Amino acid sequence: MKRSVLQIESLRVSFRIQDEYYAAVDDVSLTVHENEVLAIVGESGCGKSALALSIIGLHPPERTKLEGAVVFKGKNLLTQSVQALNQIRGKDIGMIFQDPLTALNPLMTVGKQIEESMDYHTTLSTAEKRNRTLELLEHVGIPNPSQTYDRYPHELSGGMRQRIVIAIAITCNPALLIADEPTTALDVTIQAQIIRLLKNLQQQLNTGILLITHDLGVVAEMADRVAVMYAGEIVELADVHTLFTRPLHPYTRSLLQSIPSLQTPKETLHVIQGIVPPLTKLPRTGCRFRSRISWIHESKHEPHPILREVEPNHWVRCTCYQHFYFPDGGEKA
Amino acid sequence: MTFLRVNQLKVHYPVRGGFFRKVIGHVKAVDGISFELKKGETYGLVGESGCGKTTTGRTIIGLVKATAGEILFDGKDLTKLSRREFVQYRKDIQMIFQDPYSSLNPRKRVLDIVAEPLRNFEKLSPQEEKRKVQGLIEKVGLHSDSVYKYPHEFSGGQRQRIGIARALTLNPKLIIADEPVSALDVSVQAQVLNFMKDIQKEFQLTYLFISHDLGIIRHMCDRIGIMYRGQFVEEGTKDEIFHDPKHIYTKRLLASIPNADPLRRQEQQKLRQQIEKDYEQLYSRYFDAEGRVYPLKRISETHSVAIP
Amino acid sequence: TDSTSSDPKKPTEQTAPKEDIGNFPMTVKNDGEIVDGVLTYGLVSDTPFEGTLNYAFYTGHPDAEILQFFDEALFRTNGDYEITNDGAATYELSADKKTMTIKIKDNVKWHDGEPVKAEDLEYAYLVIGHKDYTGVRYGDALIQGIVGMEEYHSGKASTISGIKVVDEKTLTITWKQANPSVLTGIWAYPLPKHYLKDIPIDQLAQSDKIRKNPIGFGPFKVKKIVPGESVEMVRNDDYYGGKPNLKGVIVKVVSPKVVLQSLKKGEIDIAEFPTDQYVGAKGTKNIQFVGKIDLAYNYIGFKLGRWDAKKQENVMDNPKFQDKRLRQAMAYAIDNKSVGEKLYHGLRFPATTLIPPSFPGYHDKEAKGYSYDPEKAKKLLDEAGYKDKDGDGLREDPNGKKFTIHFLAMSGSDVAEPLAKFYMQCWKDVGLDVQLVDGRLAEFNSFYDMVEKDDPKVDVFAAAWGTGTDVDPYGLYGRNVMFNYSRWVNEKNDELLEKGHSEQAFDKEYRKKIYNEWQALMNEEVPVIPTLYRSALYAVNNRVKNFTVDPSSQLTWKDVGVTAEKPEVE
Amino acid sequence: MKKTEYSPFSVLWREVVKDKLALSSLLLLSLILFIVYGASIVLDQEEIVKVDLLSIYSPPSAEHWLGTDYGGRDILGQLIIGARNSFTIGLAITLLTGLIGLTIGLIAGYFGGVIDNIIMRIIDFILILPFLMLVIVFVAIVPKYNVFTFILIMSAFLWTGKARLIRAKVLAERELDYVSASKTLGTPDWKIIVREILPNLSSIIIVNLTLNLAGNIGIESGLSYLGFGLPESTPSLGTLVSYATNPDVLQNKWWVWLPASVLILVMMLCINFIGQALKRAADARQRLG
Amino acid sequence: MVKFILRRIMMMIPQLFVLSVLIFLLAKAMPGDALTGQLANNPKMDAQTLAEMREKLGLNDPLYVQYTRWIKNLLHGDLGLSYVHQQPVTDLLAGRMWNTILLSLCILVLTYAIAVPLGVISGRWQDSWADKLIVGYSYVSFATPLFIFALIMLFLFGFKLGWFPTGGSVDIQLEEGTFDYYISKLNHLLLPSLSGALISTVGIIQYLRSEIIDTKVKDFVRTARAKGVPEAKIYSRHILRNSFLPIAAFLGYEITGLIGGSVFLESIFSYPGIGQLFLQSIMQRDYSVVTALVMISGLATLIGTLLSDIILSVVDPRIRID
Ligand SMILES: Nc1ncnc2c1ncn2[C@@H]1O[C@H](COP(=O)(O)OP(=O)(O)OP(=O)(O)O)[C@@H](O)[C@H]1O
Ligand SMILES: Nc1ncnc2c1ncn2[C@@H]1O[C@H](COP(=O)(O)OP(=O)(O)OP(=O)(O)O)[C@@H](O)[C@H]1O
Ligand SMILES: [Mg+2]
Ligand SMILES: [Mg+2]
Repeated sequence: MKRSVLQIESLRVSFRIQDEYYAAVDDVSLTVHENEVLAIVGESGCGKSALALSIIGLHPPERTKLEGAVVFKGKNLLTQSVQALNQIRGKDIGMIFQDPLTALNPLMTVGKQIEESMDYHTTLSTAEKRNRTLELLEHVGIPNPSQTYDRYPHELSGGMRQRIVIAIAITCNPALLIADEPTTALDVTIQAQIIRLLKNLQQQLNTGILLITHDLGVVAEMADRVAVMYAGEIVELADVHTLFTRPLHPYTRSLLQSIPSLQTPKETLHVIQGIVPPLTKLPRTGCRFRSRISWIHESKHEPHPILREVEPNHWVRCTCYQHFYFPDGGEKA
Repeated sequence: MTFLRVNQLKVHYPVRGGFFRKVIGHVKAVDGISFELKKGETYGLVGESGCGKTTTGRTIIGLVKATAGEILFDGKDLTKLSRREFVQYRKDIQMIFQDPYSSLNPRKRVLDIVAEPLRNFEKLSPQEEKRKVQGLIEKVGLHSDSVYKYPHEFSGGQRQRIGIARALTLNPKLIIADEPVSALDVSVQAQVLNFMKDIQKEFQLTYLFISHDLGIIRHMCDRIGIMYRGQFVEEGTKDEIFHDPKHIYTKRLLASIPNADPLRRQEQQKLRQQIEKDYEQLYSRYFDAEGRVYPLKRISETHSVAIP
Repeated sequence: TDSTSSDPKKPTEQTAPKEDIGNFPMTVKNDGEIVDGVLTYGLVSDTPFEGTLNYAFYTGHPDAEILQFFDEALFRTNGDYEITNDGAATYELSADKKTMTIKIKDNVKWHDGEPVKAEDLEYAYLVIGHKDYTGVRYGDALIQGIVGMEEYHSGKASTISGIKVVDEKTLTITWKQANPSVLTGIWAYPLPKHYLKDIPIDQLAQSDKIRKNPIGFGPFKVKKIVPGESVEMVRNDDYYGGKPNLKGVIVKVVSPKVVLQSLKKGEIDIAEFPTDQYVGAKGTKNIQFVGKIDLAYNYIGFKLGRWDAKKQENVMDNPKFQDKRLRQAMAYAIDNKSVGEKLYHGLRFPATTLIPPSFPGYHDKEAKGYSYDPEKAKKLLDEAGYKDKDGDGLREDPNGKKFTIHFLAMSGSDVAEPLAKFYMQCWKDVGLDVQLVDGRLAEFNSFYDMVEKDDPKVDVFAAAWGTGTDVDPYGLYGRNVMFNYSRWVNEKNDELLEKGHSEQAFDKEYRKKIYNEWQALMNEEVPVIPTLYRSALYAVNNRVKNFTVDPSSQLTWKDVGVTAEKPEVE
Repeated sequence: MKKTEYSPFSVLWREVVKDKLALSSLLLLSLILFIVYGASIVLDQEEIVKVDLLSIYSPPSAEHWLGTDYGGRDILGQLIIGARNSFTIGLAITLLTGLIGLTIGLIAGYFGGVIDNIIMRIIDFILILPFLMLVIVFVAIVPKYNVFTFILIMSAFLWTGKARLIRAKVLAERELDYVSASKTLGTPDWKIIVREILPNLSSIIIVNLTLNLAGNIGIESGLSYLGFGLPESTPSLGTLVSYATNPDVLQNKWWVWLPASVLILVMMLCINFIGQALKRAADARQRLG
Repeated sequence: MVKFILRRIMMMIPQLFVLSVLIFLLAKAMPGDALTGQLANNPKMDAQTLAEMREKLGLNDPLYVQYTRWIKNLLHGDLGLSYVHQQPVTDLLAGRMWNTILLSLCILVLTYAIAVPLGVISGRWQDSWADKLIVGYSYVSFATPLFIFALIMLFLFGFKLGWFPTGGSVDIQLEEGTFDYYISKLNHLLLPSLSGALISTVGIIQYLRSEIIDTKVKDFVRTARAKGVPEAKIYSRHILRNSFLPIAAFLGYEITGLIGGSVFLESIFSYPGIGQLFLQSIMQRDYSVVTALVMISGLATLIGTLLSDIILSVVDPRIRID
């Protein structure tokens, strides 16, 4: 068994909306291991980013309530001071953001932006920092490092910028890399390159990666284990093969059925009925997915669904999966 | 049966600079493309971001002026028409927009949104108008009471249906769909795509379907054109493109698609590396000195490739 | 809010104490010992001074205030502003009164040590009369009246035949006609020829020798100028009148808004004090006020005609106010007493004639003028046929037509608006419909533009004249004078004005008699209604000694001194 | 089915009502305006500006609640009429500049190209004009200088800012697909501008106009100080405030200028607070999408 | 860069030309001229001399002749002769301009020195009591007319407390060039410029505040936080630099405001500068000065906007101006 780098225990992230707190992430427990890609998938708004940002405390403290524990290197990050977190951010945990267009400071050369985290986490000399930066640029596949060093973000293409963002995240060889939709804004060809880059980095640096995405294709390509999130909860957790071959939770199965597949084309796609309710209207009890599979009888749901291990390392929430079928008679589990 | 024919279409955007806002160059957004649509088919336009897909679509519907070339619709060259003359073709060509949020005016009720074309072209009494709009709204699967709501009260998928209802109001023959689902969540995408397929049959529509998602293109289209920097690199039927790609660029594009089967991850990775290598090695064979593609060459009845 | 309509003529308790300029001392009281000190003179002005520091060129009042310290005329004057022989020169008039011989005293020296010579005075005339001259002094009839001046001015002659330099210190000036005004109005400011002669005349006004390093022969020498804001002067030990008491004088611009504060703080020792602030300033411990009646008066003029520029004469062709009963009625209708007492706290007071009391020798003390009498006004209007025929409370003209009078008043002072309003109310009370031209007060330039050009919009206008030290009213009321804004012409007037500056008028009694007649004529005919006389006040720090505003006093800036090193502070 | 109101006004209104500060500002302002406009109907302007030499500078008393000025004119009356005039002027300038700016901004932004270029050059030019100096020159020229001409002169200079703002917003708005959609549906340009784009700018316009109104209320006070303000026969808050330039009044006769100053301050703050609340409302809507 | 500046200067020419025509016509349209009524106080004048002087000043020529003469001289750097001051306008302005520039600079420096810290505090600690205080201050000063504020400052600090001189630009008794002389100059500047600055900070404070509030939620700030950059550095290196961009653009436009403000300040503090000169010249119809001043302030505004663009291009790499 690989060593774990991050343990999330019963994490609850709540946001204040008009004087009341609503949980966007509800009782999530996860472990990321060394040299492993743990993917989190789910529809927009299900709380993926909220989860990721809470790990290194990037939510605005005055509007957010964090409960549970995020244990990293034996410390609960949720209780750390900002100063202490700053020692970890960028050094032990790197983060990659979705939109490379806005994630970089438009007024700083990319070289300086990469170097910046070394300023606070290392004692390297100026020249050493520069060398390390050039090395990193090379590493993330920037063709002309010393030239690019002095470039400003707007002078680079989207793919290049995303590489810079990755370079920033891996500057200090972090033990954990959080990648929030790292390829969503990119073209497929670039996406393929970035996926490969991340994969290589993971292997070389022995890093644990928390990959957040809504693209099942990316998951299939990159992940070792997958957590499927719905409405703030994890509904299914399994390794990638299991999940793609034996998905159990109705949500996972519906999701897989709704994407046009290159391999097995079909005339009509599966449609998940209804919509994800907004944060303020989420059902807080019972199976949160029940309204979207209305043809499954209420009684088939657990009153208090929990995530349980149905086979080794395959966790599913609620018992409804045992009774689930596609109304159009689609594929069988 | 040729329905719409695009002939050597060019759209060059002037790039202005300096303080006198002089034209200092041109972006060749579309640079001499030709293709034709047959009645009732779905023609897919694929390519990387910025290759000119949207521009092509918008030029056909008259939102962008063509720099050169012809767009023959029912034998009439749309690029030669004045604004006024164009109006009558408006009814025949409609568009579905990418972003269901910005394509509906947030200040208008669904009724007003869907009735807008009716008010422009047909003089109907308010009752008739409402009946017609409600009919359409029901057709796209929404409750007829929805006509009194505002767009923000709908989900993305529902909004996109409203957009489609609006496009259908005048019984168009051709619908240009510019990335109709790319702003939607996976779970909602399916809904819209299915629906588009349904109404195509019902209304005998022809689609020009623009997307960068090859999965969706494959799901939807009969014939496909691959664009690269304002030009076509390959054109063919769905099977030809997906099973027998000829141009290295097409191959690379196809190989980049993430494989939904985790078991074949390694395989896919290898294939990709191979093609990437080929791409670099064979680059000069497929692209000219300026990095532009060659004119299309017909290699079968339906299949053309840009090779020298 | 109803009270605002309360009748102004109703006698009520006084809200503001009434002042009387006659009660003000003209010379400061200070019994202390003079010490060697520097005096700060406040130049009360909204704007910086222009810095054209020469009598022949300056236009603004602030410049003149600076000039008084370092330069002066060759003659001193007496209480009637007539020249005397006490100053830097003596004069003698020929028997026909047409030639004046001027002798400059020996010890009169420019600040650079050169003696003031006869040619310096001649040079002043040569400059002023020159066609390139850029200043405004050539308009003076006494200058134009010199023999040969016109020829010189038009370039036909290179010298002025009427001015002769007899010797280094003596010169004679001959006029074409004898005019008693020479005694009050002769140009007696020499220009330092040796200092200025190299500068072309059209460049003189802008030259550094006038703007930066001006010289004169006054009691103080200019040491330093900060353009527009202050001037530092030091004692001229060589002053012909003796060593001045003050070590130096600093003149600096003080905004009227802060003049009282500056006086209280001792930042300035002397300032010409805005009369409208007097009430609030009264009782300030560290300063005393001296004052006199100003050489000016306010009036309301009727537009009776127009100026014919071709013929250079006034033509009285406007029928509207030809009936003098109407003019008289309007004069009776206004309550200048209240205006003076209430709006000006008594520092302006009803004018009775067109020669102000600041000319004690000529002002007719017996003249009654027009005191407030609305009943009489109404009666006169009735007689003249201006009756209210349609019962709206406003009178129509004798033909029964609507009769509206358009009144032009100038904006600028704080009380301009209420003053104009008050006059209009007064006229309304006797049934006259008076409206402001364009519905508002006119700004200075628009005002004079309309008045000078005889704009038909204007029927009646309120203005003021500064008389200068020359009592002769010809320049303001003569037939051929453009400044006769009311355009009133009258043969009797022509005759009296002519007599007033004839050779005979060198006889003061005769002249007084003529001017008394003229004052009576003007009061009878009222082409203009004299409204208010004005006071001039100076605020002076208690440490200042020998400062006076009395024209008959012999004290000059040389005598002014301070009795303490530092100004008194409140 | 319940009909949901979604007019911009109702949204803005809701936001204002929710914000306590804005609500009390609104109430206070309404009260002030009610009093001012109500009273000024009853009051006789002629009477108020009538000179009364017997009660010059009398301090507040039962007869003159806020005392009198140097013409013996009642300050309270002038304050009420002045507030009405100043507010009306501010409102008129705001509306006029809003109208001009809106029209020009819409046209420039929507059509772009040459029209836009020309308009922008004109605006650039007006922006470089030394505003205060030219206004002073204008005031000197205009023969009949009254409230009406004052409004015109000010508006002639002040519309540019709004035109720029509107243009920028239209430029952004016209890129949105709903505009393209209308074009493809054959809707004529003017209809697109008026029916499609304009409603979407309404909140921004309302907010901008409100905040502008605050600035425009005291707009004539500076000119009054310099002596180029409105004639005194038209009382305005600016005229009253500028009496304070007389040092005696400033220091000893507070009743002349202080009430007007406070009234300007209060009205500006009220409008500002309302404007801020509206601004928040407008932003929230944008976030809503 | 040089090319850009040259081009911009070329652009200014038509604008200045239109401005010149405009101001010339306006000036001429003002009722009266330099000689109007000026002689009311000098009754020793006659109509002929007056006419002669008008002729001499060229006031009787047709407008276009006057205009071409004026513009021709203007192009030769000759702004004409001030009638009132009997001095070439260039000389007249030389002295006054320097005072106004000093005053404006001082206001500018003070404005930013006050506005920037306040804006930053306000934006960084949004909704704190300090922020509320600052916002309150900005509301109040927004509603307070400059001239009232300046007058109160003058009476309070100049007269009541006596901390500052109350008029003029320098103490005349000090030797030019000495240290005390410059201190005196500064001392005279302080109160007017402080009054100006305290009022003109409002715009910048509010702008900066909202800019910071906007910037601090930007993605790149989150990136910086994720790098472990300490909060203080987040502000100094990331948020502030970006928030200052629009302020930098503001700088040039400030000039227009400064010219306007100087009219008030100079007249209240009896500070001889061009603002005061302008008022005086308008009143006295000293055309050459009025037109020159309007042209100069137009030019200054143009240069200000140019400056803004240059500054912006220096601090913002996204803007290239060549
Ligand atoms: N700061 C916040 N304040 C209030 N609500 C928030 C905040 N951040 C996120 N939310 C809400 O929490 C929920 C989860 O948001 P989150 O961004 O985690 O979704 P996501 O899964 O990352 O979606 P996407 O795929 O669109 O990025 C959403 O309903 C969102 O509106
Ligand atoms: N209005 C315009 N002015 C100038 N250039 C433009 C304009 N619109 C598009 N372009 C440029 O034309 C090229 C083609 O743009 P287009 O939007 O057609 O691409 P696309 O294939 O639809 O890309 P995407 O997938 O990102 O939508 C791009 O390089 C784009 O930058
Ligand atoms: Mg997210
Ligand atoms: Mg596109």
